[in-house]
Amino acid sequence: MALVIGVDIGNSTTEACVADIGPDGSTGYLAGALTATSGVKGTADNVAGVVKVVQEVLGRARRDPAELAAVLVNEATPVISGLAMETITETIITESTMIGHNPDTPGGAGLGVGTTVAFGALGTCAPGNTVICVVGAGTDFEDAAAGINAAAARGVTVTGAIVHADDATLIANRLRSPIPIVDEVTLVDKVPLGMPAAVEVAEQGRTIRTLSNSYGIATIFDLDPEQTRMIAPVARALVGNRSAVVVRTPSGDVADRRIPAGTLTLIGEHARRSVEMDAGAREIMRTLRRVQPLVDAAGEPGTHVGGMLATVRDTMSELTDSAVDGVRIRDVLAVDTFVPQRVTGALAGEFALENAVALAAMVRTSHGPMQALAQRLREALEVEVLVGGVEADMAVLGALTTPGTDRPVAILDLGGGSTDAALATSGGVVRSVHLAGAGDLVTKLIDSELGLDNRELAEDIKKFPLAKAESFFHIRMEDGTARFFEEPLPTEAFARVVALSDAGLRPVPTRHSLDKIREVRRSAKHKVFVVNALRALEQVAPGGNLRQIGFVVLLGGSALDFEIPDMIAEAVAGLGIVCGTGNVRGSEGPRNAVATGLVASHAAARSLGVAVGS
Amino acid sequence: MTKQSRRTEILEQRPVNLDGFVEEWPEVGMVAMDSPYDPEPSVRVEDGLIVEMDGKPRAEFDFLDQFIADHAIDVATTEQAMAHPAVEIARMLVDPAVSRGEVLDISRGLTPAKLLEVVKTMNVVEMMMALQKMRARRTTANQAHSTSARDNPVQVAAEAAEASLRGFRELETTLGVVRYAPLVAIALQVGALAGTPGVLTQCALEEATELELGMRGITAYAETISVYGTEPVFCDGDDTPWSKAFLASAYASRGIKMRFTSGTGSEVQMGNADGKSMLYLEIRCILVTKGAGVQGLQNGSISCIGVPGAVPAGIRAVLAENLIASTVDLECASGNDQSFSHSDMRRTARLLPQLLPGTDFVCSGYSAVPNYDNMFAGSNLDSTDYDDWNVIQRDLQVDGALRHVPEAEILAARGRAARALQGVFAQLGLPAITEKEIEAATYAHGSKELPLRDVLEDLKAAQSVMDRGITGLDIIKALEASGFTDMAHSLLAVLRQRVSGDLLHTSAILTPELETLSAVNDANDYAGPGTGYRPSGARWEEMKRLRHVVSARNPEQEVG
Amino acid sequence: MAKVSVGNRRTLQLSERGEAKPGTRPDEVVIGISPAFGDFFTKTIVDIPHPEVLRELLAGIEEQGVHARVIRYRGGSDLAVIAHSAAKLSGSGIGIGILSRGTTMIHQKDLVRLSNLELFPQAPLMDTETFRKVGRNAARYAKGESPEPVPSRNDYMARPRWQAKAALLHIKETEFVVPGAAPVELDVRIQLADAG
Amino acid sequence: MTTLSQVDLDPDRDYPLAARRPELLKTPTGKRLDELTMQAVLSGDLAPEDLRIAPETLRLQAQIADRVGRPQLAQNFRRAAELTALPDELVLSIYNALRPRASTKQELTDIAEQLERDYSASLCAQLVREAADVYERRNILA
Repeated sequence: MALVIGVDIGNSTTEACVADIGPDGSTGYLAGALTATSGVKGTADNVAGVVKVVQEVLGRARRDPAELAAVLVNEATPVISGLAMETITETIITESTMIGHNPDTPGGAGLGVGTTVAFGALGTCAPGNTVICVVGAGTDFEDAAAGINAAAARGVTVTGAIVHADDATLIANRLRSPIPIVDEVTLVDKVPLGMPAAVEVAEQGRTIRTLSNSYGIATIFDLDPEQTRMIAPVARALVGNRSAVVVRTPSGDVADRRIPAGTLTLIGEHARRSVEMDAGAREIMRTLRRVQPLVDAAGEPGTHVGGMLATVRDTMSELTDSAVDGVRIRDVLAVDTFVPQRVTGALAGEFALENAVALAAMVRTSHGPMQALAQRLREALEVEVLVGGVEADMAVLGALTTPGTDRPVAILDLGGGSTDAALATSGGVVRSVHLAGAGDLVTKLIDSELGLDNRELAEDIKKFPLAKAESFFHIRMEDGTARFFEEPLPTEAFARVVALSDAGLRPVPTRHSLDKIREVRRSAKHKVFVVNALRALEQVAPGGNLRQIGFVVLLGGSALDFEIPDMIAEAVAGLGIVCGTGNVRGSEGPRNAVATGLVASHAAARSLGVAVGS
Repeated sequence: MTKQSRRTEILEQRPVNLDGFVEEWPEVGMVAMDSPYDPEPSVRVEDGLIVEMDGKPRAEFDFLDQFIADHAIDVATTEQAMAHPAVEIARMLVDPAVSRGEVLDISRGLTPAKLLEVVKTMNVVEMMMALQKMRARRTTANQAHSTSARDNPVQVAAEAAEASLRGFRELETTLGVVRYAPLVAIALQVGALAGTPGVLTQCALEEATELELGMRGITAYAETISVYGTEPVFCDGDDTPWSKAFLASAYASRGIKMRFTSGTGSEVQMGNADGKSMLYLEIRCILVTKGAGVQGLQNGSISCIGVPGAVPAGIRAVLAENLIASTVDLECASGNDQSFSHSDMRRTARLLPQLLPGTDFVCSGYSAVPNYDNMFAGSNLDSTDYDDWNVIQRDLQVDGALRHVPEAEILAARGRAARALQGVFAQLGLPAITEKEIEAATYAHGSKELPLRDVLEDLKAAQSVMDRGITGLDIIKALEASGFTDMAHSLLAVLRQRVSGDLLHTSAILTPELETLSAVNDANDYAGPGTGYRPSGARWEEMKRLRHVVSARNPEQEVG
Repeated sequence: MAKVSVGNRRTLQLSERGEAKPGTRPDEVVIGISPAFGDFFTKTIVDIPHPEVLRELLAGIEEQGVHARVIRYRGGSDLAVIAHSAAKLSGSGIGIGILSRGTTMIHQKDLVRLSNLELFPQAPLMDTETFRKVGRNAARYAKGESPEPVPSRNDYMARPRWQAKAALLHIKETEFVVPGAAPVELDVRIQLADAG
Repeated sequence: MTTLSQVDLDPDRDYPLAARRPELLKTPTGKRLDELTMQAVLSGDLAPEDLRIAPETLRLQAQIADRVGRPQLAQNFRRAAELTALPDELVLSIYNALRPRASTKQELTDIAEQLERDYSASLCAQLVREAADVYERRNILA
């Protein structure tokens, strides 16, 4: 009998599997273990993590290090990934033609049309005038209401008001006859005076009807068809608001501008194509398919993407001690996303969801400094260290220990930085592929789409289901069920959407509803993992035909996610594929596949008398 | 509006008028040290037990009275000691011909009210004379805060290195985000080693975590163990003299140095002063500390300095509390550690009573970072005051335990600290520290000038430090493996100290040569002019150096 | 620190209407004022007149479309106790407690007394705008919304200026405590002071 | 051969013990001070337990504290010597039990008994009993 340990150095975790192997190749698996990878995968920095996991797995198996015959290490090639984002649209309001934010509490309801007049000048308005009153900073709500009431008493028709402070309800409650009031307009001083304007406020729970309709605006301001065409973007920008103001100025407009975001050049084995980043993810991925297989990629210098690709290249060159121009970008994944951005020219701090493209890229060297690493390991462990086995082959061997699997089998390794796939045909041929984009990109998308600016929180939102703390003693889960507690919930969770993290309820301090956060989370996972799963399977499937694949086994950290495996399974369900989360050796779940594969491969070789390294 | 003189207008704008001042109100304890409601001193012993103290029979003792009577006061000598008139004891304190030991023979038998009566007869100059003699350790020392508004470990390490190089023998940190503690505590320790060897470090946290970091050898001492002068406030702090005494033994049982914390004003601040003066209540805290068998105390109002600072003679009372701690033979880390005044002149005046006579730690927290980075809510002195401090030391030839260090040495130490921390983090598998961070930390004044760290990764790593059971030994190994052999050796020397327990004695510090200096082997021997500690020789030469001193040999040049 | 003062434009009339009763409206916030608020004391530690303080709290609540009641807590001067009592009397379970010097707290009835939803411990930093936001947030909690907590401010030079005065104000307020007295319902009238 | 408890220390001559009387010092694991070397750290021969103080050492330091006139400090060291045998969690739980309104008189009495019975910690037991009496008189028991 020989005691061996298979060690898989992954991007984020190092896993081990210890087994007794008989002379006939019979294998008795004893235990598995996992620790964080020290340093970048495939470099000498990995020694610490390997030593640790070896000690741990031996401890679990209650075996003496002295008995150890060999440590088997996979051919770990350094993989580095990078992420960047380019915003590609910008909303610009010129000449203050509209105010379209959603204050929490506008006042009154209905539509008011008239000429804008400053509150201070209200006293000088002649009876019979029809006006919209603009109340600047520093005016008390009682004074504002008194002024409007006095003007109305004199015969001035005040049809609506635009207010700086959060005072709309306070003013409306003090008026003899109520009018629509839009408040919290921070730059109220910039509202043009003496111009025709309309103020609209919808009842609670409803949205405006007139100002969000081009013909509504045309009716109010008596516009001709050409002018109506000009005002159309304003109406579009106001759709879905509860309150709005439109001021008719000679050249006011709302523009939805595209920001030139630079080009991405994709170099394939046979072709080379450039694509504008602002063309969007679809176009970028279509271009990628045309040049595939990808040999390298470059971004325009001075753009985020250009910077990110250069950094990835530099880091890899430093790590592998090779020339920068020898490092190649082997895959990119582009994803369409949104970024909440402050609208340029807006008067009330309005935000618009601008379009953006996120890009993940990865480089992978053909081989890392494995022999140097093996030598360091030999010294540290004082035992024979054998480097052997292509990672993908080993992963397949390990995955096949999942009960109920058989060739042809594809594995999908869902990691943090990359999504890897391999396919083993019935004939034993293995094809593999490494794709950019995985868990880290999902976190980034959640972070930016929700405007969190807090990666730790985004990570928790990604990993855990949501709930809303409706009282101190119960929460409403995202599936609608209630869960009760004996002890009161922590204060900071009260009335908030929370992520049900390992460490307890984690409040999400945003104005987003639970449904919105859930939607963003699920769509981010879909855009990255489902897209990549299909892309990967397509690339390894014989002739690109997914129906040729019988079994798909999901591996890696993200295969432990509470919904990603289901989302992928659903996506491939129509193709006659059996898809599920792996259960290596019937006990390890989606973990430990490569480590197990190394042991299995070693055992097989031993039974044939051709043990690796002998 | 009434017409105002230009003079008044200018005076109104002086920073001192931003400070708050209030009238005394002795009935509620808003009075520094001179209250008609403080008790008259008295003591009565029966069968080896104090049955009456300061006019109160034993049956009416609150828990502080009882703890003090049973643990702090020497029953055998108390009646004799109390028989001395207060003014006579005060004269003994001031008189250089009376030795420190002779004063201690009497002070060990004095009740709180008697100690109060003694200091009430003294003006600040007399108190300074007394403090000069009663300070436990012969050599003065100083303590600094090294914190970061962003809890940035790289900054904390660089600042610790500079502080250590400038002469501080103890360094303290605390956190904005408590979960950062393990990383920042490691950074403080590693950084301190890059300055001079033997600097002791601590991290102020809630008791359990603070004790755990200490037990693991990531920190070397503890200080934030608060005691209060009335029963209700003590209970509000969720402690009693007995729970604190037990905690003190717990620290000693792990070989870890610790001191208590208290200060005038905390009780009236909480509205529960029992109608007693601030100083009387503080004296009770001092005697509780003594009775618990703790070697020392951080006092001098500390976080309540705005209260005594606002009443007449408040700063005199603050000096008196430092003096009494020393007079009952405790190590005294004498305040000057919290933001005190808008006026630079007043900040200095508040400092001199401790700086001139010298105390065991002149500041119990000089901010080694700009006050905006100070997570203890600002100090009386910060990193922009270094040069002023060095000049005052030189002007008056008093040893405030700091020194001027040339820029090149400071940059080297800061850079080395950041680089060593980079090595330790890499060895321990903690988030990487980049070259850019090292560069920024080396040259920065505060956290605003440092690149942002990935807080998510840092917090995960901080948790892993606790989960993986990382100890001081792991830091030694990591330092050695990263090539910082000298630092590894001095950390091992610090950890080895806890096996011997030498640092548990009163006023103990480690010198840069890693020798233990305490009130046992470096007892204060002041006995009047020409005696005791006074800066001379190499230390005085060192103190003469400043940032800008014109050379006598060639007045076109500067020396140093 | 800027001097905060809005003059004495308004007067405050508080008339007692007997013992305060628990509310039944789910859309109300109860404001609990301390024993000497708007009585012996007329302004906060930074001289903001109590009529303005109360007016801003009430306006913040009204702007959210929520009803407000004001009670005086007489049995103690501990902010947490006052705020918690207000919360327990509130139909929505949300209460605001405020001390004469300006220290303020938002509380909820199911919380333990020593806890709170939002605490504004530094009275010197409380200006009229902040009081408005406190009222607004309390009302939003009452509506079951998730307001972002009012940003807390900090000033390390507040200690030398205000620490002792704050202690005095607290002790003085405590003198007006009537041990065991029940909270009373108040009618609040805030009016412009007569010109001249 | 003299046992440690019979050693007669002179503070002037013998303090600091690490420098002047290293032969008296052993870790609770039985290692001598000169065995605590960098070599030992690096080879993994030193565990955190090797860097703790032994009860005998605390009693020697208590002797020094007494000799320089600090009886309370000495008493604290003797209580600490008793506590060296207690696991960390137990130390913390007793501390928590001693907080105001945290324990009944019986609970404190039980702790005192446990300290005496399981750890021969009579000084600590005495401190806990004393607390129980005072807490009862001052009405701060649970």
